Amino acid sequence: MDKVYPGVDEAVADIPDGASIAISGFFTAGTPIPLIQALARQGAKDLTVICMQMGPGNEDINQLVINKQVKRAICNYPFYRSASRGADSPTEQAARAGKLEMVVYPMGTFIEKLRAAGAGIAAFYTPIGVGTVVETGKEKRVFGDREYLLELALQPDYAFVYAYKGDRMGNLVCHMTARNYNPEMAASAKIAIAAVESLVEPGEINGDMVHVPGVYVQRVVKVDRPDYFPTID
Amino acid sequence: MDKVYPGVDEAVADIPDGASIAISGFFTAGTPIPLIQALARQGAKDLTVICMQMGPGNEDINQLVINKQVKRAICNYPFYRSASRGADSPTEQAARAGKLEMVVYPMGTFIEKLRAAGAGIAAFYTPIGVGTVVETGKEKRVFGDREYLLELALQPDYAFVYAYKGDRMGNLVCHMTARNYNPEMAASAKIAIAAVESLVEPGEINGDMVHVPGVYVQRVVKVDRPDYFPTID
Amino acid sequence: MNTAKKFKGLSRELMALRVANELEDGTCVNLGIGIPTLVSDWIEGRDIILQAEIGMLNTGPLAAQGEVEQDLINASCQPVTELPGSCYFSECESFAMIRGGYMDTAVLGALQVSENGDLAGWQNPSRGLPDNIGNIGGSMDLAVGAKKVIVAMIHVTNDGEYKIVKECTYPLTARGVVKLIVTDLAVIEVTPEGLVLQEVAAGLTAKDIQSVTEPKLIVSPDLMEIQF
Amino acid sequence: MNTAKKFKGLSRELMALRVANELEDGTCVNLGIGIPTLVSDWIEGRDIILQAEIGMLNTGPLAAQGEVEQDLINASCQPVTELPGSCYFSECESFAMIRGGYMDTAVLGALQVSENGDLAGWQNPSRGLPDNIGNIGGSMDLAVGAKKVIVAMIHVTNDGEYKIVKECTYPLTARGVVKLIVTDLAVIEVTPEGLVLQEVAAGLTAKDIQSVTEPKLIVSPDLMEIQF
Repeated sequence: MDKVYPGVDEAVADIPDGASIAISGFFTAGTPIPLIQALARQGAKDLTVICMQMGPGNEDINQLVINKQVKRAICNYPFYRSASRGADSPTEQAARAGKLEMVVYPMGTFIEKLRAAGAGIAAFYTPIGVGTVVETGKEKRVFGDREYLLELALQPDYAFVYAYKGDRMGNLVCHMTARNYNPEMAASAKIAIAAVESLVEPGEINGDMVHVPGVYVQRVVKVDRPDYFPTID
Repeated sequence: MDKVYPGVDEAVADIPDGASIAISGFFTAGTPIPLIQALARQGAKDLTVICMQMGPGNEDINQLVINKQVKRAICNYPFYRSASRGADSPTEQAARAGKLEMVVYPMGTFIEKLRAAGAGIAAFYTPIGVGTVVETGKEKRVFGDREYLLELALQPDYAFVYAYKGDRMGNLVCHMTARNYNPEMAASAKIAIAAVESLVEPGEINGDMVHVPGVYVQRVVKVDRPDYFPTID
Repeated sequence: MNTAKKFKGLSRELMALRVANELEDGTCVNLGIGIPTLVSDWIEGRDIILQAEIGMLNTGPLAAQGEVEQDLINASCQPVTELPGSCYFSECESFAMIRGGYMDTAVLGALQVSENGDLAGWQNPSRGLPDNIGNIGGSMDLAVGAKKVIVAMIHVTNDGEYKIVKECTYPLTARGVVKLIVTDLAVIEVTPEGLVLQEVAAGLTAKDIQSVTEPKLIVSPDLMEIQF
Repeated sequence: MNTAKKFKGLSRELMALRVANELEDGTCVNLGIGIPTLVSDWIEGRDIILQAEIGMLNTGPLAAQGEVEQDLINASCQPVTELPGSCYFSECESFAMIRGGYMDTAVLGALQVSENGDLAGWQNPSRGLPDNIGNIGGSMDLAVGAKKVIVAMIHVTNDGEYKIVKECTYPLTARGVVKLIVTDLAVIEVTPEGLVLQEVAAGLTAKDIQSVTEPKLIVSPDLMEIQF
């Protein structure tokens, strides 16, 4: 089961207009930059992107917004911390102008909704967001002596994930805090595309060390290790 | 934060009558046998045990039943496959005689309920069990075009888990299919007690290879590697 | 219906081979306890990933005596081996994978299968246990979670009673999930129109199969002898 | 209330020290963005486990220039280091851990804290964004999930407006969760009876603190200068 694609452009070529795409990465760590860049070149429109942030530490996603490829963004920390930098951000400008639909979830709820989709769970009750704007329009229910919100599973069509090492069958190993959203985003999507720094043969990865079991990954593409200084300022 | 206990007896000494205890292990793999044996010596009564099986591959749990320590068993595969061997089993005899309360869940629901407890999720909707005896007494609800059952989180007071390697801070590494219930059971319990084959110092385990983060484990105790031939027949 | 087995059909090994031929390359498959486990003997070297519900992908063949690793077993507690690309994960992840639809096919044993694909496999009432306890194990998760469920079982009980029935009388594993039934005597497809008899074991006729099957069978216009 | 800062209090570093002294050995702590992050400078060598919501336990000090590993950052995207016993896990696991009650203490920044412990910290309405979008990040999870929430913030806004208020007017992070407020001017405990002023910065009086605090403060009989 060789899942290797020759390059990032081939790996994203079939993404249709209107697709939903979960994109991993916590600020700069574990972000599949080459796949985002390929998507900008590919040009699919009316996309729903599901990712932590729309700018800070994920500058390349701005090009998707500038290209008007993004219809909707589902995030947990979309904006720059600095209001002045935010004022210059294509995403914040689009959001203010009503040209970008945006939904923001608490970080844990965000990834738990994706996990639920991958795990065949339709919905779950979480205490996070009770008594805040997050509860708007959601069912509230008491278990024990506490209130919880009902959150539904969120299934993307595609996921862009990132790994330190991957084999041809799609088994992935992540490195340190670059693991972040990768495992559950890969499991959540119908088609998960993994950008891997190191591509190896099946058997070269210790089976106890796999962070993303291969069955969750449909496409693997080798990319160069990025070289940057982590910062969102 | 040194969580090491001198021995299994000390590690289970404070378990009170009436406690609920999740016990890991899939048949013979990853079963914390020395902790179960210590519990039999310790003698706490009216226990609720939460484990896959009550006998097959987990023979030592029989002693708890013979000792009349177990009031209730929450399982997914409690009995021997063979009816004739089952007829000789203390658990099956106790269950038939109404001397042991028993609840059986589908395997995935069983561990997902424990995971929910550890993850602060009050309840979740699963499609498993719809239209079967498992749905008895449970809320049924349609999401999309499918029916789901509401399942509540299940939080044990204690968990007995097992690892190939562990450090003094409670970080655990499991081996092959002996991982099974260990990570989520450790997270589910108020107090998780880990029996480890190899006890090492913090820093000796690669942080990317930890299967059970130390914060989930409250007590660590070194045990000898068991030597057996895996079988349930 | 009499209480003796009427017909001699395929061995368990050949049933497993017939099931193996049904599996497609490039898919992920879970094999249940019993006859389904034997399917693994027929797919070595094929591009099929076996998932073991204990928490393993790409499960290899049974371990030879002397090469047993006690931490490496399958869902039937048999010592198995690794293959290149094997990986391990927790039980919780394993069932997230199963519920999440990552099993292309589950091959399961059964006690009864009904006309509309209901599956009863986790409890034999003859054991005398209450009908809400028994070894459910992973059977319900697999029956509901897999994209396709194939049942592999002996056509009738040891006492010659129907196992392919109008309505299951044993506790159900799942409703309406079975797509194909492979027995020692026949291969039967479950369709919205009813059970379609597709193949029969050598020497048997559609009438023979109907005589050991409770619901009315639709005989396929392409009915043939079971092929390997 | 006038629009200038009335009082000079602790530096951000000393506020962080005061918070550090509040933390107990043997506990697991999550430090939010801003002043809370500075707390880490004061607990090196202590038996306290820092959790980083990105998916790390036992986070070490900031990485020195030249020792930066780009795959090793904290929740503020600062390069950090490992300590003996550090481990990594996914975001989903990290928030399972947070929601599941494994953070003994979360130290968070805030825009407003109310008399009953409501916390508003994720959106400043002056930015002009709709009130349902903004950088929620992990703030709600931490505020609700942690056993104890300590807020570390400057006592008043840059314009001298109240941040400790009767009712929060900014979008809420969580209701009734704050247990202790450490500011540059005072340490205030949130109790069922109301806000109890426990400590004041050197040179300030209870009356001074009340003048920059909207709700009526209960002055502790043991009121003292902030100790380090």
